[in-house]
Amino acid sequence: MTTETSAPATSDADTTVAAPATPGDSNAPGEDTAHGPSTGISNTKLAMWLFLGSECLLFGGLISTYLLYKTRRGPDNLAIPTDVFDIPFTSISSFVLLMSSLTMVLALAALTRGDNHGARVWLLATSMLGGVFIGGQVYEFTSFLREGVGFTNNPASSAFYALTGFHGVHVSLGIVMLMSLFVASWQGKLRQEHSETVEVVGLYWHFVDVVWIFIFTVIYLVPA
Amino acid sequence: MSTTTSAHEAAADGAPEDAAHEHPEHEHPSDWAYVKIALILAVITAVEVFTYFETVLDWGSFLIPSLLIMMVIKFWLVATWFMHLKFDNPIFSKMFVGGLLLAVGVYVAALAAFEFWA
Amino acid sequence: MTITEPTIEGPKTEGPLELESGREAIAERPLGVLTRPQGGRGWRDWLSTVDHKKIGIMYGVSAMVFFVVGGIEALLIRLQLAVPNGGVLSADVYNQVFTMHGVTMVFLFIMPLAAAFANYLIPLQIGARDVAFPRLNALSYWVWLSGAIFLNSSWIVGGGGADCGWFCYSPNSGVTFSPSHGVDFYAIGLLIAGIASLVSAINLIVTCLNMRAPGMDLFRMPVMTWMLLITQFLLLFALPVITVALFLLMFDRLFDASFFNPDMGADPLLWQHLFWIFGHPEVYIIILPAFGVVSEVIPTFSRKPIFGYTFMVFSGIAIGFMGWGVWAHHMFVSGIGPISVAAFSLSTMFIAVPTGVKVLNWLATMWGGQIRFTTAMLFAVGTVAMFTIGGLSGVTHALAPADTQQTDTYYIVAHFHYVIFGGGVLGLMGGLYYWWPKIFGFMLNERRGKVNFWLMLIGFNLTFGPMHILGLQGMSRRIDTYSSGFGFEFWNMVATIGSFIIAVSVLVLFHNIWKSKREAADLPPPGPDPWDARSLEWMVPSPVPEHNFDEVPTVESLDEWWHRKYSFDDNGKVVQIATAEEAAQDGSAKGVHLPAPSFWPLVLAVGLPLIGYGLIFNLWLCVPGGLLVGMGIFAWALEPVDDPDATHDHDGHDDDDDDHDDDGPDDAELAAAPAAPGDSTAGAPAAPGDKQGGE
Amino acid sequence: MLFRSGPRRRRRPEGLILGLALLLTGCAADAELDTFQDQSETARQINDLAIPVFIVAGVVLVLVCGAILWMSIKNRVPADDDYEGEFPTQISHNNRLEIGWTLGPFVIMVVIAVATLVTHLAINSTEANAIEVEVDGQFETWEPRVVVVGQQWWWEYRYYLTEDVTTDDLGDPWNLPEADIVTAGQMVIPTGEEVELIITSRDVIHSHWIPALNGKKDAVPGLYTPWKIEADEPGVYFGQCTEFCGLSHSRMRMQAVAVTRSDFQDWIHAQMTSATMPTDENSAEYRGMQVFSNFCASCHLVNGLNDGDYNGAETVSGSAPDLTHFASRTTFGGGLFNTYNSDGSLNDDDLAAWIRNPNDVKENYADDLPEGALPRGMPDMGLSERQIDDVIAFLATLGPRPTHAQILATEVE
Ligand code: HEA
Ligand code: HEA
Ligand code: HEC
Ligand code: CUA
Ligand SMILES: [Cu+2]
Repeated sequence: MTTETSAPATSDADTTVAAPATPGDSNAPGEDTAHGPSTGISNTKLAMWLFLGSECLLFGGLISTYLLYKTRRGPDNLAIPTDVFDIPFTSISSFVLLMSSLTMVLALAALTRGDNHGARVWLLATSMLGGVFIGGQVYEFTSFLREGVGFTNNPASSAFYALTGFHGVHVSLGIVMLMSLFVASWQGKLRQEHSETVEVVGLYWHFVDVVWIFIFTVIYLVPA
Repeated sequence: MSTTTSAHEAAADGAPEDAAHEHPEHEHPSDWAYVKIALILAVITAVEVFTYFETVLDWGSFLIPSLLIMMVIKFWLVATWFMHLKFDNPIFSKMFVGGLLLAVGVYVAALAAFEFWA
Repeated sequence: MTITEPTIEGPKTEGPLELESGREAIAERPLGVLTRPQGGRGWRDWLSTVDHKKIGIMYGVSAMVFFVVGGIEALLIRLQLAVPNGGVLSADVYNQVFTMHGVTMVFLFIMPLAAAFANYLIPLQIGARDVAFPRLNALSYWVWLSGAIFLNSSWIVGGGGADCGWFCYSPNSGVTFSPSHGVDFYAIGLLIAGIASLVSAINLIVTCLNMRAPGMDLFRMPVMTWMLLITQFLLLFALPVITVALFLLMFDRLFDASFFNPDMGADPLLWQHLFWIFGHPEVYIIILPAFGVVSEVIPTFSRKPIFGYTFMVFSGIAIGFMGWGVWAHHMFVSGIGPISVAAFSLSTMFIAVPTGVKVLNWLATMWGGQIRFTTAMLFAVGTVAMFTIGGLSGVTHALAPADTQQTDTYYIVAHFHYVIFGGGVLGLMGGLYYWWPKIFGFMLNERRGKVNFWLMLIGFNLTFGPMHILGLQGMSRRIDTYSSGFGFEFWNMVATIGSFIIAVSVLVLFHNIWKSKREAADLPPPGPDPWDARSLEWMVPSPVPEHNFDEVPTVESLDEWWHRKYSFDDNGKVVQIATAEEAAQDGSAKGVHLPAPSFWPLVLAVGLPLIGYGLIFNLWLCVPGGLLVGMGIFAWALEPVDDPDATHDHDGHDDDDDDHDDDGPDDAELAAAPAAPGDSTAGAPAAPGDKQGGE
Repeated sequence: MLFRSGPRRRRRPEGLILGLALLLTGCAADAELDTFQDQSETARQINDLAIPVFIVAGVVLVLVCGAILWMSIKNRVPADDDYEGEFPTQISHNNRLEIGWTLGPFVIMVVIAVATLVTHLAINSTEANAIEVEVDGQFETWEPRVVVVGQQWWWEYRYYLTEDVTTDDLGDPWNLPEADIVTAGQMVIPTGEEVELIITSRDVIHSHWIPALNGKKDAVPGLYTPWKIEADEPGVYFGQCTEFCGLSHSRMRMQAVAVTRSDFQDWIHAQMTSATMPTDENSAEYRGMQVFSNFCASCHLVNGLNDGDYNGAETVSGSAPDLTHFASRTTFGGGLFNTYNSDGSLNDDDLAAWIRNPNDVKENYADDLPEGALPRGMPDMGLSERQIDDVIAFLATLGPRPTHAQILATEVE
């Protein structure tokens, strides 16, 4: 049995040397040895990525619910969303959302270069594209309702509206954020130094887009 | 267009670095590179939608796998390029991919419990 | 994970904590009463504080309040079951009481108590001034509290508590079978509380990864911090799952959807999967902080380093991972197929392996040590023994065939109280005794502490030990009464007596706190390091000054603080190189800039329950609720930007005295902590401001 | 009488545990739900798996606690922090040891896992044999199979003797195909035969559990879960619903009555005989029948009385116990009350109390309902005492009386 006897990690000598200076003399008031983030990465960005990781489980749950229920018509055999999908229409709005990722990343690129005006334009474009997508979703929902697919019809339609509705709410919040950035930019408060803020909002926006990439394929295109 | 990874790796030796390294501005791709990615995305989407319309080719059992593959490629392109995972600190990828894989694993197992192992 | 690059020093671009000194001019206050508070004395300070220590204390105090609430519910349960055909509670009330007991204890007592330790200790143990996002931290406390109050308000305004059991299986949770509003409160209350935990999980993970002191590699972090970090990851990924489940339940109940209604063709097992995909990680969320406490207390009082630090950390990580693959062991008899049952049975068993590593490493830490049985140590050792009992009964459930006999009996109730109370609660009690002097600046009396411990240990075993027997004798759980003739009488009476002994022990704890506080004036202060401990929080004065560290320490090894006091001579013997008093900081730093307090988290948190009541009673109520939330978010995001002084980037305030708990009203500046728009669900536009000024 | 060993019970080498368990269960003289009193092959297989693991767990526990105690005594030093002894050797780790106690438990768990799988397969496989039963003078081969339906707060057992009804034929639990025999609260099975159970529910989730015979299985609405049951010896085996199912979950009990093959045949005969309706217009039974038609027939089925126009009960679950052979059953109200007194006479007291107001003796949600809501449980019908007596008299005519021995054996507290 090899029992190692030692202080972990460092040699004792080092440890001793590292003993802190006596309080009072070495650290004068205000001489706070500030230290940056230990990993050197931005807190806000890291937080956003963690949040997006967690969102994967949220959307995963909603998507699984839909997949489990997608053909369940309930006892009255009512219509389910797949009956009334309008693939051409949804393809267009999916494409719009996809392209909004491009405008988003261009907004960020512009701002990082210091091109405030370009950033503003692209931000506006992004939120408009998002707005078109939401408009399309509102249209889709109302036409589905007209065609008899109501939220309370059956498990399939409840699950469909819950999933796409949650996604829509995410997009809408994204639009609110983008518009806030746009307004800030307009007021001249959004400048090159703020590109990280735009980047973080962008991450959120792209995430919402990739979720839709998933939804579009798995919910709309994969045949029942 | 430089795709060098962050300066943080260089920091691994523990030497205190100066401010420039502290918050490195990555050399991001040019706008044109982004547009190219978007074009690829557009093309893939077109192919996806095409599978829905065209009736001549018989996709048969290839349909679903090819749709899923195209989906993964799109997902990956957006995440690596537009979300900069390709250029950014790998910690970000770890956090995100961790959540993603966990979600896939857990929910696939749960759905399997309903469908196949029932 | 290999995120181990040493800390980089240099001007930071992030983080509220590195602030320029100097007093800022008082800014305009465009917001009237809600002007950014300056910090003050008394209760207003607590309402607006963003200090992780105060937030930790508030979490802890609130948790103890709910412990009493949940405990009184438990006592009612035990009174009802003391004798056959008990008549203390009606069946209806009994069902509400045990449901609310479970919900209260899990979500409103033990999780927030663990959150209290996480908030208080993580920054201190990694050598940071605060968490990464101080205002988000305040938000998480206030949101949790509003969720907790909301949940319990159903006793008064909801027609009673939820009556569906803490895992609230559908369709029993549907409106048909639970027509009162209790379950609505359950769903919305837990959703609100979930936001809190999610926010704080993100915050604390970023803190652990990004705010470490120079030299504080991940593998120099104390085991406590590690376990808390793993807990935060579990929360991060588990909460969205129950969020989905609760939303769907809410849609079913309030908007007539059909997610869980079998009449509509839904599958009731969906709820079970979603709940337990969350629920099993949840039980490790409960136990890992206690494991952390034990891993700090045992080395300190054995005068040895933790045995096998690396194994300790990796077994914790392994538990965290494996915890995701076992959820259906709660569903062995629920009608999932035999293949699923077999798969989950096997995966469950192997969790015993990493957990066993922990238990055995603790024993090895004590082995050959010099064990000082302080109250904290008694609790820690008690935790090891009691948790082992609970873990072993857990292994017997993992055998799916055996579990068909055990599930939903008191044998399960015995299991989970042994792990939750015997592991989680005893462990955190140990933490309370251990860190009390650090947090409050006076020691809890040891003699009364030991009375507290022994009463609790005895009462606990008398209460829950017999439940093993009752369960195997066939007593089902969640029954409001039982007949005589099944042989349940004797042990039920014993259990009831035991539960009152626990109650007495809790009263002894409260008495001890009160009395020790009064006696403290006559006793010498505990000093920075009363226990001769090992980690960084013991190098700052007790109680911890508001700015934590006078100077952020540079870390050279695991157990940094111990190595600043002791070294080895040529023969490998331990020699003292400095006393604690010599090595410690004296809390005298001046001009350290701390993030400024804010009222917005509180405003935002008040809005959420209003939305909740609105959803249940009258949608119009959602309007003021939504306005409050929206206002909170926007004002929060704009706080720094609105401030003409924001060019200074960070506010600071002079800490004129080293008193930990207030700043004079005079050192006011309006400048803002950098906005922390991490919570994008809330739709906060990210506020510019970290790197540079506004205008 | 713990561990009353049945004749077919094998001896097991767990004298130690047995003694310990006896000690712990103390005065549990008649613990009818005791999981250790296994009376069937399946229950024994489960205990054969569980008990050795209990022993392993006990050993681990003794080792862990022993080590703690030993160190507490041997390594203890005064707690006051002035203790100035020399430091113990600072051992920080030992990889070999640690790998050892990672692998040790791992190996133990592998062994347990294999045993678990074996038992799991065994208790989830069926080897039911078809048996001959005589129904209405015809001999039928019957795959022993009972459809078990839970609802708030009682169990229904359905026997399909004349045709082979499997899960696929059942449709939804609210419209099950008509069965030959329908009982409530008591399931009668022939001894020594494996009987397949198909378990489902008509409202919330319940769980069917007869501890002496087998583990539980949930009754999930919309799902048919397979399970099985068998008993070595004739006898009465108590059970309890074990999934929380609302208000009277604690009062949702049942019994499995195992009888010999010939007794089983007799029971079939009795159950297959329709109830005969009273004809003497002046008799209490006749008046009771009228009361029943007026007040009870909207929920309860009595073959020969209302089977023509019966469409299920006006309750949330759409069901109420089939009372055609009510008097042949020895318990009622979800296994809660005795239909007969110990002396063999009808238990009018409990019956009257039940009909007077069920909610008083077994809590339910059947009275004072909001508009449009259906009852869960049986409502207070507001009958006069006279009507109650009459209806009891009528109920007593429904089906042949059980034997006195049976009454005594199945008695509940
Ligand atoms: C703190 C919370 C906590 C913890 C840590 C655990 C830990 C474990 N739990 Fe427990 N569990 C609960 C809380 C917890 N549980 C709750 C609340 C419920 C009920 C929920 C409800 O229904 O209301 C429950 C229910 C529950 C069930 C479902 C029972 C049922 O309803 O039918 C099962 C089944 O497998 C189970 C198993 C386990 C296992 C295998 C562990 C393992 O992690 C234990 C591992 C530990 C050890 C094994 C001891 C130490 C190890 C050694 C000393 C090494 C040597 C050991 C061996 C070789 C065996 N638990
Ligand atoms: C952290 C988790 C936790 C904790 C600490 C406890 C603590 C206790 N639990 Fe709890 N319990 C659960 C979690 C917990 N429980 C869960 C999840 C369930 C399942 C619920 C369900 O089935 O849905 C459950 C179920 C449960 C049951 C089963 C109910 C049933 O199935 O019908 C019982 C029965 O005895 C019980 C008892 C107790 C007792 C006696 C305590 C005691 O340890 C409590 C001790 C505390 C006190 C006694 C309070 C002390 C304070 C005072 C006394 C102050 C007095 C003040 C004034 C007078 C002003 N619990
Ligand atoms: C609205 C429906 C309804 C009506 C009307 C009703 N019952 Fe019931 N009855 C039930 C239900 C449901 C049960 C099962 C309750 C339980 O066990 O919890 C039951 C149980 C019983 C039982 C016990 C059966 C057993 O085997 O456990 C008897 C006896 C009984 N009812 C008699 C009557 C009589 C007599 C009347 C009329 C005066 C009546 N019922 C009217 C619903 C009804
Ligand atoms: Cu039925 Cu519990
Ligand atoms: Cu579990």
